[in-house]
Amino acid sequence: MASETVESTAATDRRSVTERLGLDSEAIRGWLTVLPVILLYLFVAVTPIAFAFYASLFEIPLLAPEWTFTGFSNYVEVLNMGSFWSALWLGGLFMVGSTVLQLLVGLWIALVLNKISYGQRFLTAVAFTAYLVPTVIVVLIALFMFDVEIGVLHIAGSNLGLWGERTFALGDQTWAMPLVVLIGSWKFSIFVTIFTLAQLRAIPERFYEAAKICGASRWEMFRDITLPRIMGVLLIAVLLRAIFMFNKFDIIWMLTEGGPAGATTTLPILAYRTAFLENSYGLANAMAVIMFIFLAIGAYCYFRAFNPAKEVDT
Amino acid sequence: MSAPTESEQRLSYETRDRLYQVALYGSAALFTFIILFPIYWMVQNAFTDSQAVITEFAWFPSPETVTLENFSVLTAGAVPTYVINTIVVTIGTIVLVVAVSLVAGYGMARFRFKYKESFAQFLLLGYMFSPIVLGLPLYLIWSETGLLNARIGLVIALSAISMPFAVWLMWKYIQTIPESMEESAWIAGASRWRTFWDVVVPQTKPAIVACALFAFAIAWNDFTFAQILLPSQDSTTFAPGIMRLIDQGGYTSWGDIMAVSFLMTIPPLLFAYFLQEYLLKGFEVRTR
Amino acid sequence: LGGENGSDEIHFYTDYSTEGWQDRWENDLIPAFQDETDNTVNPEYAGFQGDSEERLMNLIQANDPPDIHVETFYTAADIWAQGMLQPMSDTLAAVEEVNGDINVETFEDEEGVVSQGDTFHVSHGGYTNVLVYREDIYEALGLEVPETWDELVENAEAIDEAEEFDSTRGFATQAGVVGQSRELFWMFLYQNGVDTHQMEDGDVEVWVPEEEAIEALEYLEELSQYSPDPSNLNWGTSLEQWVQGRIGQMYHVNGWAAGVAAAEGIDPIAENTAVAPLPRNDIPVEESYMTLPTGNGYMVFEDGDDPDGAVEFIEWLYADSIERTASLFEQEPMRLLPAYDDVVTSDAYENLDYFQEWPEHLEINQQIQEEIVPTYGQNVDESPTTGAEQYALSGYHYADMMNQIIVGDADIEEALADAKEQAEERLEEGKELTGGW
Amino acid sequence: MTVNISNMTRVFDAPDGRIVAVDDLSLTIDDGEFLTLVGPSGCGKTTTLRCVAGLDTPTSGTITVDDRDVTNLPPQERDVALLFQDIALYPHMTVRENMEYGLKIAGVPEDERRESIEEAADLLQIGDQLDKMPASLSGGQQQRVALGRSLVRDPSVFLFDEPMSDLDAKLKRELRPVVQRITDEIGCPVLYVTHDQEEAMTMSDRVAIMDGGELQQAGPPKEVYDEPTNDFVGEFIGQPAMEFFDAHVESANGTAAVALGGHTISLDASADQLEGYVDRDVRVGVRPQHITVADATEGIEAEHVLDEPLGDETHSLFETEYGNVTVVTHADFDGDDGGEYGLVLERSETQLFDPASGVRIF
Amino acid sequence: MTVNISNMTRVFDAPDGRIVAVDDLSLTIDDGEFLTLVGPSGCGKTTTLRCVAGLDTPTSGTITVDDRDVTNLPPQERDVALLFQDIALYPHMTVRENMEYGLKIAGVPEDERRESIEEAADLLQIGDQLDKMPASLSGGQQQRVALGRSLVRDPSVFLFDEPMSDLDAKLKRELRPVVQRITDEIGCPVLYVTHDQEEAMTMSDRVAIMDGGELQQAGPPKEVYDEPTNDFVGEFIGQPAMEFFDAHVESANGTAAVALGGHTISLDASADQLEGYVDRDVRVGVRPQHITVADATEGIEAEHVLDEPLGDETHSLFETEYGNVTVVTHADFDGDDGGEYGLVLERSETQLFDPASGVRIF
Ligand SMILES: Nc1ncnc2c1ncn2[C@@H]1O[C@H](COP(=O)(O)OP(=O)(O)OP(=O)(O)O)[C@@H](O)[C@H]1O
Ligand SMILES: Nc1ncnc2c1ncn2[C@@H]1O[C@H](COP(=O)(O)OP(=O)(O)OP(=O)(O)O)[C@@H](O)[C@H]1O
Ligand SMILES: [Mg+2]
Ligand SMILES: [Mg+2]
Repeated sequence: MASETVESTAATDRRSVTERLGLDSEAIRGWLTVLPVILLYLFVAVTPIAFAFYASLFEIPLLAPEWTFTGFSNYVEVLNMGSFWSALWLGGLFMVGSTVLQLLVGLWIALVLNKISYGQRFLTAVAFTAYLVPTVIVVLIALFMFDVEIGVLHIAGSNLGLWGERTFALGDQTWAMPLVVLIGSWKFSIFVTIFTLAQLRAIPERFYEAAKICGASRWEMFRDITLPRIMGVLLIAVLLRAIFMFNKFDIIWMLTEGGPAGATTTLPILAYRTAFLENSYGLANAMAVIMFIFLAIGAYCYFRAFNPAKEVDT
Repeated sequence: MSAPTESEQRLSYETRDRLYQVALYGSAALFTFIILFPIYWMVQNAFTDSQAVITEFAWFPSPETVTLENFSVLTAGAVPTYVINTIVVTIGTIVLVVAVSLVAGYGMARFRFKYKESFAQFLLLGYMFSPIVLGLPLYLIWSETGLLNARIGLVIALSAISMPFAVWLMWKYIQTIPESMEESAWIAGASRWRTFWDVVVPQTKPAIVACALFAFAIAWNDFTFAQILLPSQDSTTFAPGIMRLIDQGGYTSWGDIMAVSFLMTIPPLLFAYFLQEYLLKGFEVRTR
Repeated sequence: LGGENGSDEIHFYTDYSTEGWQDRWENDLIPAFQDETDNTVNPEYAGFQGDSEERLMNLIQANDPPDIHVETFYTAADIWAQGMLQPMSDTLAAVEEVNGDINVETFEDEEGVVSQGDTFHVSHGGYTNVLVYREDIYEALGLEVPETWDELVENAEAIDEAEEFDSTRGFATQAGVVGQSRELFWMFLYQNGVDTHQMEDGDVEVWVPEEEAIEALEYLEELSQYSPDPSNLNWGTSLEQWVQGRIGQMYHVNGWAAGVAAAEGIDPIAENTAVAPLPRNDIPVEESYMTLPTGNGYMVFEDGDDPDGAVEFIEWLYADSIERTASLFEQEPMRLLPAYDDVVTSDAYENLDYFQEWPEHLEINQQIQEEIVPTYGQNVDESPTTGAEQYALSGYHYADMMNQIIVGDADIEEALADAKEQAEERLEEGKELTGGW
Repeated sequence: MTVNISNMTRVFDAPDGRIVAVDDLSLTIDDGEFLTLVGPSGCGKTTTLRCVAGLDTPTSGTITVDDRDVTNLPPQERDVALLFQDIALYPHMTVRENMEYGLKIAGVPEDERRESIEEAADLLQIGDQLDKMPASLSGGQQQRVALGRSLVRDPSVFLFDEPMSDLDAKLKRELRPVVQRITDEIGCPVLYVTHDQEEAMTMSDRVAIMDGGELQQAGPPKEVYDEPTNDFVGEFIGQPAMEFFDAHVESANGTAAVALGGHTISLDASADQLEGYVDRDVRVGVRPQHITVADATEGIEAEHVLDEPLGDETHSLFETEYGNVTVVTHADFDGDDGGEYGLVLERSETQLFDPASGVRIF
Repeated sequence: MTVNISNMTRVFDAPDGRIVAVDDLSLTIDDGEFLTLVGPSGCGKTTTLRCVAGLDTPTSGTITVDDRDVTNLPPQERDVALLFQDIALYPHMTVRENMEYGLKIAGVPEDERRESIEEAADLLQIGDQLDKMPASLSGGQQQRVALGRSLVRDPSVFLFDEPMSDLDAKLKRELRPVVQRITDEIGCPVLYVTHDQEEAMTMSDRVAIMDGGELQQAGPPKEVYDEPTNDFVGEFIGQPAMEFFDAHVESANGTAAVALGGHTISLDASADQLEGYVDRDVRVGVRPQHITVADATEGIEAEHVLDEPLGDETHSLFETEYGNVTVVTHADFDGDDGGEYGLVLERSETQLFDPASGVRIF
């Protein structure tokens, strides 16, 4: 598009401009601007991750300051753990379930918010609030609402025959995982909504008008205009959500501590237990590294398949 | 095009439109209910006598049990400290995130340098490592640098994890600001830095709000980092604080918890209500 | 590595941390202590399950362990096994001087099996395992205090089905994946006449006879149908539900439940909470493996910043006067029973404001002290107490097993076999760490 | 097909009161007729067009197509084609996909679609662009594609909303005949909206001039140029714009004359023809083509400001007591800046307007 | 001040090879001169201008201002004013703040700023808009503000990059004299870039026509219109564009003549003047104003396609063996669609171009 040419034109010129602006080199300036980010990141992410990689090569009972170097045996042990594979399966289930649900619900809310004309501002605020309410509070409210005696959702569910009158739904093996996914999605779907809604609002009305003139129905307009236009951000939002959910720890831990009977023990829960309850920090780190590798491979495949970055103009 | 009789056509169209409106507002009502109900439940119980909360189930607050008593928890014990710490940390995080990502986003949008894309992708990699095991190294680094128990230490940590996304957002947003505006300021004699302040920053407001919101969400929400990095009672924030409260007593009043939760839900609501336009504009990443 | 704490500060990491405690520490005890000595005390309150451990581990890994750590000794056996604790025999002697002999299990016994002559723990109080029940419910339903498993389950069923106590469940079966559930399992093992470990040729080994264990587990599974969500039950949550009147009987320690109810101002529960010995399976009392109260109190890290100051602080708290010792029970008087013989009978203790207000709670404590503890201590000699065993017990494999069986639908025999295997591994580990015993 | 708009009014509720965008408009577009709606920005052109398309609904009045009342029909059921100013090509579809979109919606089979698209593409000379993305086309090509997209659907009404206002002069001139040829071929009623009078004049069978939501005049180009109903039309149509002078009507021996700038111009009209205006003020309108530059002794006193040479003619700007006046002068004209000249109005080409209502009197 | 560009070349590295945007350009703009750079899109106009402004640096060649070499100076140190096509007003500042920004940077005190801004605003007739935000102004007003912003700084060189191409015809016509007046007043060299030949012709002291990065011709408007150096200039300047016909030069009794369409047109030139072209092919260029429509028996055979009436004249399109030809006809001309006519070229106005190089021969 025309604007693109203008932009790239300017970009090429700039090198020489800045040189004449009395700057040593554009690249140095560029790197200088991102230097604070790099420093922060080194400090808070890179170093700890490197430390974790390093620690994964040791046997580390956390309550003892002595580390024993064991090479890759932690990795071997992790890969031989039955609980690791079942946690991977549950974690995958949690990730996929959450991401799909959040995508659908988030998209749905965005579409509705974009179309309604009454109370839009208020409803948008309401929706966004869900995303901003701290997880701790979400968990507390959820626990309160699922309380066996006075929990409104518990009562609703048992009246519907979903679970027994005296069954704590979050403590029920069949219900724990779906409920954790649902509660997480209550909070996080809005992440998708924010992205999508912003994008939806940017779609020029004339596209729809042109389609209406062509005789397109609402569904056809959605399929042919809305969806392609928001595809780019959806792909990004899905990627981010999937990564976040795969590593999600707090909401599960606070709701179920990985229970009942391991029904919600995803990998982060397992790693946490391994480190702090079973006191094997090295082993937990090996788990984290393996998780990281899985995620990186997954993300790589995702990029290869959909290339979300390309969908978003650089 | 086939031409059904006029009345038929109009009817069917109108019916369809009505159905659509019903579906639309029905949807809105449904998700509003889903989102609001827990919040309503929280508010309702925040205003209910704490004994009644656990013994009597009621859909609506009844005059006999309505009370403001639960809110006394807000002035009791360490709760005010927690809340103030949370506010301080959140504001600090927002300021740091916005400042750093603004400069970095500008640099990435306006300077040409190698490995820019790789840098962006590298930042994303940081999100892929499960934070569960990072507590110990973080603790070690923080105690080494004296940042432990300092709110600024938590601010730094939270800023860093908000950073990849914030930088990306700023980068994309600044690209949409026509460069000719800066050029015209240069021609008017303004230095690059001055131009950044006078021309770029004011126009980046929506992205600033969006980044601020994102940082807000992270800081306001944070449990894990605060738990590890602010162990002392005086410096800790709301989320770990309330968990400690719950844990200490052996028994916690749901009414109190709901009252505190209610308080913590108000700022986000205001944020969302008053800044949504900016926010949405800031999140508007151009696709294709 | 050094923490941010100045080296002259006593880092006091405690789970005596209710609001009352916090207030007492910060506004009374610590200032007073600091005034009297040159020390500074920096209190830190332990968080909940998991986080508390995480924090302690962070501190240890940072080579900056707290000076004082408060916990039940066997749950800290792994720390002790690493050789990080400082012997406290002298301090204990000084405390006993003032308060009378210690009456709880601290693994400092004549043979010195555990500690090889030293004790590493100065107890504040003791935990006694009891059956907690609601007197009013028993009365209303005409129930008897149960002595056997059969009676217990009958009571549970009756309570569960009673219409007038609609929201009250029959028996809390704790089956969380960590925490109380392992103790519940042990208790029912003991009441079935067996133990987790036994001595064989002077060497400790995992015992847990299959038949009795399975019997116990099956019984627990049966009980669990009268329980609120078992996976959600733990030391804290059991109390919470108790206070909310949702449980008619449960396994817990001391009169803690009554104390919490009183603290929360829920008088009907506080008044009607009663305790009794835990019921046995069809065996005589003498055959059951009952335990002495377990000591909960102070340990000092050798590598802390100021271990001497730490000792000084503990001595100031407990070895100064019996009045001060007794006064420490003003906070959570029902959670822990005084660990020293003279305290519980002292005027200072009996005159605590709390007991003035709740004389029936003093009775509970006396009942425990005078009836339950003596009945329970009898078989303790047969129960092995070695370092390795303590270390083995500090793992959560039996909790996990309980969770698998009661919450999940794991096969009892398999789950038991798995847990035993882990217990054995852990015992080996313990032996390695403690030098073979 | 005939489109008939009768008594259409469209009122918007704006924060600061009601806006009457279209005010009691009646207009008929015959089958095959190319009608252009022209007027200044905000005069209600787009609103009118949107009502015809079904994208907006009139507040009152009716729109019929061949006697079928379509006033309240959604656009999907009107079978119109509409070309926007801002093109509205779908950036995520190729040129071909863009063009066939309407057909696809209508369920036309693949090969038929293919055929009509290639036909249209050839006509528009974009046959080799079919597989590109719109973003890689120039503005003119994009507008051709948009044209093609509307055209393949063979609509029963063709609507244009300033389709060329974003294109440069050269491209406009190039596209105009294309649009004319195509609409001719389809042969349906065409409603073309523009604010550019040149476009209106050159393309239309009939021009309808709107101002402030009201229709001022509708007629063939020549007619609205030569016989504007009022001063607004006179000024709006024609380029450079008509110049106006305040004058006074006098009657000299039964022949009407106007006095202005100290001169009297006798008109081709009898005083009777100007009944009611004699001895009163009027506005005289003359097109810059019909003003001649003379010596300072003649005509209206004027000071030369600047010349804009166009090659074949020059537009010269003069300052007079009536304000700035543009005169079309000879290509070689080169006035002295600040020099004194006289402007002479061509007698036969002067028009008279009522100073209050603006209606043309003569 | 005099701006002198000498032998300037600017080469870009593009992914698909090098692009020579400006090719060995030499041009001088005298003090107070209004020089317009005109040419089709992509011919290098903007690049040239950016190099003068200091926003870009030539690959080779130098730019001097009053003998001071500024080739490598940053824009901040050049004291130029630049008006962009996309206006580039700061949306977050009021009109006043926008206008005073440059002065503020330069450290001009508050009240002086105030004064110059009000002066400029009056000149531009935006005095009452000063406290509005740019977004609430119309396009024309915005461009006036941008103009004002540059103007208050009293620069030593004034640069314009298509400042009016987003405005509509009326506004353009209105703003042109304003720009001219203002630049006149400042009296510095003005470099004005446009792709609109009408703008170039009407505003400039001198027009420089570029194509493909190369300068084609530079001269006063009249000169480039009447005496184009080559067919590109001939076609680019003037409206409607010059029409071209392939022809053959013949010599008849020493007088040159061209044969085309079965006729021979004798020229006002002797065969000697066309030395080297006699008996060879040439291209004949005639402006549409100098073609007359006659009966089918005369001139070039032509089929009438359509008429575009403009009021004072009509542009008629004919199809001939040489392609479509536009003719400027009388306002009343109304051809029969498809009717046969003959086009007669005005003998004295024909120009001859070399068919290979395009250079004008005569
Ligand atoms: N930064 C750049 N990188 C690569 N090519 C460039 C750059 N800037 C300009 N060009 C190329 O140089 C040529 C001249 O561009 P320029 O912008 O000067 O044209 P222009 O005459 O101003 O055209 P327009 O009328 O469209 O503005 C074009 O082919 C353009 O693609
Ligand atoms: N949706 C609307 N809400 C409120 N006012 C509107 C709306 N649409 C148009 N208007 C007003 O109606 C009037 C006519 O607008 P319209 O768009 O029809 O003008 P137009 O002739 O097409 O102008 P332009 O040449 O600028 O496109 C304007 O004053 C406009 O502000
Ligand atoms: Mg319009
Ligand atoms: Mg340009």
